[in-house]
Amino acid sequence: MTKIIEPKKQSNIFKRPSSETGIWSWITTVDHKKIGIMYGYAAFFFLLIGGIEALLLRIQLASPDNNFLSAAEYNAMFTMHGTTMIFLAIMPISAAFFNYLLPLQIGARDVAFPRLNALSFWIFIFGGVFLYSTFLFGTAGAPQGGYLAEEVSRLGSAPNGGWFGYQPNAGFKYSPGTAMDYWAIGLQILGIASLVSAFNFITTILNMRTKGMRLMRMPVFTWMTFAVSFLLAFSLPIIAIALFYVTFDRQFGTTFFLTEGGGDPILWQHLFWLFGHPEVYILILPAFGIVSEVLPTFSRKPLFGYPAIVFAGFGIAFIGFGVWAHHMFASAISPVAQAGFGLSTMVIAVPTGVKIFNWLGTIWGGKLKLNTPMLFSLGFIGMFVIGGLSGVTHSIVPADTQQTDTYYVVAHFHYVLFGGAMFGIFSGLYYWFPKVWGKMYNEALGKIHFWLMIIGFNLTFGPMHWLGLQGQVRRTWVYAEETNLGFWNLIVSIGAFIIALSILVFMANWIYSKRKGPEAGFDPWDARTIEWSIPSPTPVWNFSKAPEVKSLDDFWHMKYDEDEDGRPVRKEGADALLAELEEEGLNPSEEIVLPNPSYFPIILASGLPFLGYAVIYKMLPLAILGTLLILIGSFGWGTEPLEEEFMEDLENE
Amino acid sequence: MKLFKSKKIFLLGFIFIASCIEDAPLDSLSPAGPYARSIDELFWLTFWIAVGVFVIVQGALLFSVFYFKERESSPDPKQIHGNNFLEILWTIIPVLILAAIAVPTVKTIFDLAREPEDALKIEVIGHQWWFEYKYPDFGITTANVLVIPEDQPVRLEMWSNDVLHNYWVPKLNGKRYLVPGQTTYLNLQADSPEEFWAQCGEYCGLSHSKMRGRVISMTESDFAAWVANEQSYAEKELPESSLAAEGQLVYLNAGCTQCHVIDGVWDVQGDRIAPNLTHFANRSVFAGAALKNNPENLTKWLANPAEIKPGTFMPNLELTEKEINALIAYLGTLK
Amino acid sequence: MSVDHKPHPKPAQYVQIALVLGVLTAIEVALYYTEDFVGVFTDPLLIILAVGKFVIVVGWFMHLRFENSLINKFFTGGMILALILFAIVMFERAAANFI
Amino acid sequence: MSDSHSYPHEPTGVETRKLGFWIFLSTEILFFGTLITTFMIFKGRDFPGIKLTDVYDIPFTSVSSFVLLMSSLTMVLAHNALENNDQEKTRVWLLSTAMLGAVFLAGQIYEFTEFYHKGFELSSNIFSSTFYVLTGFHGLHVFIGVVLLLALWGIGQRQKGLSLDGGMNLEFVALYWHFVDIVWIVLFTVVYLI
Ligand code: HEA
Ligand code: HEA
Ligand code: HEC
Ligand code: CUA
Ligand SMILES: [Cu+2]
Repeated sequence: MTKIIEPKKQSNIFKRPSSETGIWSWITTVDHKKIGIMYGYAAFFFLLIGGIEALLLRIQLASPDNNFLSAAEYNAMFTMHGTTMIFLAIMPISAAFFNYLLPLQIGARDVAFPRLNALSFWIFIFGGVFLYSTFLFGTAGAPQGGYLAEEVSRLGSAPNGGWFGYQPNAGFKYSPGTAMDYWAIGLQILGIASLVSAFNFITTILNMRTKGMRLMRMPVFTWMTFAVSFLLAFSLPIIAIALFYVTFDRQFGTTFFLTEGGGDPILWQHLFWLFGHPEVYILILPAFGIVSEVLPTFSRKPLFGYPAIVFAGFGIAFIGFGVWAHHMFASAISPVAQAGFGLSTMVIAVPTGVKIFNWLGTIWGGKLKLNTPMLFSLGFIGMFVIGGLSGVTHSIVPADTQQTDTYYVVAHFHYVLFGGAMFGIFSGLYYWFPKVWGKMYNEALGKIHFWLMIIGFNLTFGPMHWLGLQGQVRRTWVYAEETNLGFWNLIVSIGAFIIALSILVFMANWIYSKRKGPEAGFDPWDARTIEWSIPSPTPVWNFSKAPEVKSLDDFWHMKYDEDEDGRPVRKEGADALLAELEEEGLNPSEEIVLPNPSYFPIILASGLPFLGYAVIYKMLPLAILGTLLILIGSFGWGTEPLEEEFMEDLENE
Repeated sequence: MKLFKSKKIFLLGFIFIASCIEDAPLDSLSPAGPYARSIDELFWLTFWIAVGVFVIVQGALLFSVFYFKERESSPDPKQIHGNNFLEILWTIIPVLILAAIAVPTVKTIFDLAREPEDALKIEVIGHQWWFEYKYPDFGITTANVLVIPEDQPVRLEMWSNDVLHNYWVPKLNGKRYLVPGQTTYLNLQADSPEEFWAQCGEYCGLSHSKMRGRVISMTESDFAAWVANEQSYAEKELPESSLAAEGQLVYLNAGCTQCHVIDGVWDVQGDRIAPNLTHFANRSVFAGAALKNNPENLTKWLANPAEIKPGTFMPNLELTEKEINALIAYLGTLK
Repeated sequence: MSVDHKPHPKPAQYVQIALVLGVLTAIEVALYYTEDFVGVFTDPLLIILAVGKFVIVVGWFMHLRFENSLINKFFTGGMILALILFAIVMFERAAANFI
Repeated sequence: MSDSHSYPHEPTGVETRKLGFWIFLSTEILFFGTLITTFMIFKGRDFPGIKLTDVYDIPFTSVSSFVLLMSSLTMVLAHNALENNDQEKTRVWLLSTAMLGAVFLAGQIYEFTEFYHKGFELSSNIFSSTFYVLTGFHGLHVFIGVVLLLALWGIGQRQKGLSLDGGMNLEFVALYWHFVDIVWIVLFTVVYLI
């Protein structure tokens, strides 16, 4: 059987954990696949929470002057909805894909720093739990000197400053209580998680590629991960400092963003969007990557203009750093800045257009197999373009001064986030489902999911364009009857419930197929990239032998030749080759060293929330506890023997 | 601009508007002044270009789906890796399109920012959650309802007293933030006498949604009359032992003067944190235009302001019904 | 182990480099006190000196000169990005109207 | 890496950990960039209350800047010694680096208390806030650096001594330490001299 080298009993202070099944194997794992799966489930859980918050918003808005939620509850709900969806749902779900697929796509055994990878995950979990603990412990109220009719908040107190926490409204004077502190510190913690994984992925992509995997042979999904990691690495530090300032303002009496002491609220906007705009590309680029994998596979054609798509991705990432002030067109910025940022924003349409047209070029003339992943990818193109085009109307500064802060913006970003990122993610979830579980999802349910979702989605977010232009302002708890916005709001709310239904279908499909689905085989899609050349579900050791890559879409070229027409013909030995690959994938002929599991990532990560509480409640014992956990974590981490040393010891024996 | 209006009708049909679209008072697509109009034209220009791109992309997408869908007979496709000519083409064409939109955009940005000649200057001060207006040329302070002369440019000089707000009169111009510690500017101009709705755009705390406003444009003579009236004190002599006189006593004794000013009554000078009530009865709406100015609403408001506007800075002064009625009578005399 | 392209300097060279750094610092402090003489040139000169010291430490002490150019690209890339972004923010904020 | 491990490594030719570490340092630029930008923005403004220039003690700060600068020298000497596998010298230079760092920190603490007594407190005004947060953030980096140096020194006392491969080794601490130094080069100019 397999010859995985087990971590042996060590004379070290701490034993390395060795469970392979059960809860401990998940808690101590450093396996990128397990971490990826955990990321996925956690993120999906938060997606449901964020979705339920959205449904509450929609019930409140279903009719004018409604009283389903109180103002305080409504404000908390949209803040938590936005924050959850962005930081706790889409980003980690992308991280799930990165984790699971990145090493497989570049033919590596794991990421460059497996324990660091586990650390990112646990920090994310603790950050999310910390943020959500505000519902239990947080407090919020009227601005200092203001009055509330009654002090009830049936839901507990959550942050209520909006997902971009504009100052000074989110400062202590206008948002008293601790809820906003939970928000600021929670994002801080989540930021660390992403930052750490960005370092990890960049190094992994650069240094863990298998033989022959030159940069220009990497799958597009890997390329997009690379771009996203850069965006993360260079934008998160900015928000980290800005959040520090916020915490200082709220806790220690400084006035970075408060006019009273000479501070500058517009500076917060700059710092937030300097991060915030790259952030939206952080959310969409993984989906671009997924779609670039799915379309060629289901069209049975190579990606049209691979280099162009890669460079366009980096173009988007790069230009994406230079457009942040388009979120501030109505703010206190000069006409020169308005013009400059308006133009730079328009420019982004060009590389994005290159991608869209190249995708169209990919399916053009193909042999399209309309399976669920393909449907979602096609839906992605259709929906994302709508969102992108409304983005371009935003970049027309004067027009944006009408649109900004209305539901027109809400429509724009849900089209790119839901119609873009979420559709891409669903496409990927179906596409790689057989790889992860070795089972096939149910195609009929998948199609029902798609059609319900695309209908519900357009019913929900389509009319929002109109509502926005008719003057419905964002973040409004109630709107007046006389504004005549009731009808379309009702439609929107109905649409939201159709989306919810479609997600239930998806969940049912997932749970059912994962257990009872038919065996998928290791290459159900006749796919192109090397992650399909190994058995499904992926064995712990990924590749039993480092693959050697000879071209882009290497796996495809193992199976197909081209005839003189340029049409693919299956190689003669293809089937035998595949059988051999599967056999070999399951029975490695070499000794395999896998990174050892470790307790320390979770211990280290668990210290952070305590530090957060310590700052909020100014309690020294909590600070000491947090620091202690971090110290124990890093000491154990530092003294834990690495695999190499371990191997040396083994050889010396 | 009739031409653009007609396109809007087209759009309406397109979205299959039910009977319920009468007039949306915050509609940003029915400009009623030159500033809003220049924005509107720019929007429609972009809109139609976007529609063009939309049709091309969705057309190609749907065509591919139907035409290239896998059929039993379909052979495996040719393996095409790209086409330089096409790729350059679809890089350049968007650049050209965008360049074409960029020119009028930049021009409009600077046109809108320029200070118009002999504009009437009005100061707009944002408060949680109502707008205060000051006319420095006339020495007027008022709230919630902005009165402007028709067909004449108005220059708003704006700042905030607390958090960020965003001043928006959709039919007259786009939005502009009110920032504490900094001034921002916005021009307004209305074609004809009309009442417009305004709304605070930026999320500014609990009652942001109820931070609304009205803008009334008047003919020159009406405006002059309005100014003259605002500059005078409201009726000072109240018939003795009338309900209104009682109300004035309540006003003076219940603590209202701590926050409010009624010029000529009680000798306070300078600003207060709450709306100036001198000509309260002339305003059609109150409390950040969240309520119509009528006795019923005033009763609700005075009984418990926070019920209507959560977080408001006006306390519940535990007034009796009698006191409230008296106050309403008094407030009604403030013309 | 790292794969270095050029040999690292010897201890004596390090000491010389440190001497240069010390002298530059002394000049900086001197400039601060002679601001009245040097006038408008003070600030640019100070910045040039700081940049010089920065480059010396990064290049020699951190061995960036001797490293693979990839690392160099990341570091200078981050540098340039930061400079551009923050310069824009600073100019924009300097142009605001304060009351 | 053991031979049985068929995996090729490091197609870029840069050691993986080192690559990761440099990327980390590249992003630190953005951290400090944000802090410095804030400082510069507020420096150009008028504000009520006590000014930085009222509290400065340039000679003192110059000396401590010099101390930190020289700690970079001792650090690089430690690195050099280890490259020549001279454990003894390595430890000496490491300890001197830590000491110089500690002297710098002590100087900063002294400076902060001095300023504080002159009425220049964290929340006195926007200027004092930016000053303390910026220099404090740097001080925190120095502090972490000193702890790492001492930890290395402690590890160096063990039998095996130090080496340049394996986990968190001297090379990374050295890089970190020099980075902290270059940040101070910029801060000294921007905060104190200009
Ligand atoms: C996934 C996330 C995502 C993506 C990809 C985008 C993409 C774009 N966004 Fe969006 N945006 C958000 C998420 C995103 N945005 C969010 C969350 C907000 C709100 C934040 C908040 O306030 O809470 C926002 C807000 C926002 C604003 C501020 C609005 C306001 O508040 O006033 C602006 C303004 O310019 C803008 C512009 C753009 C542009 C030009 C693009 C471009 O990248 C789009 C490019 C794509 C296309 C143009 C389509 C394809 C191109 C072609 C087919 C080529 C031919 C096209 C032409 C010639 C036009 N966005
Ligand atoms: C990726 C991001 C993302 C996603 C996917 C969504 C999804 C949705 N959003 Fe979200 N939204 C944002 C990001 C996102 N949003 C952001 C950033 C803001 C701005 C916040 C701010 O202003 O600060 C915002 C704001 C926002 C608003 C504006 C609020 C306001 O300004 O007042 C509205 C209003 O309708 C809305 C609606 C919805 C709806 C109906 C969905 C739906 O698509 C949701 C669909 C999902 C579900 C319905 C979940 C499914 C649930 C079930 C199936 C139930 C299962 C039950 C159990 C297991 C018990 N969103
Ligand atoms: C502590 C301050 C305070 C006191 C005391 C106070 N008010 Fe107010 N009042 C306010 C504020 C603030 C507003 C604006 C609230 C808003 O629109 O959000 C307001 C609004 C009003 C309005 C609506 C004005 C408009 O044009 O929108 C009326 C009428 C009013 N108050 C009457 C009274 C009366 C009568 C009393 C005394 C019995 C009183 N107020 C006492 C603070 C106060
Ligand atoms: Cu003021 Cu919203
Ligand atoms: Cu943006």
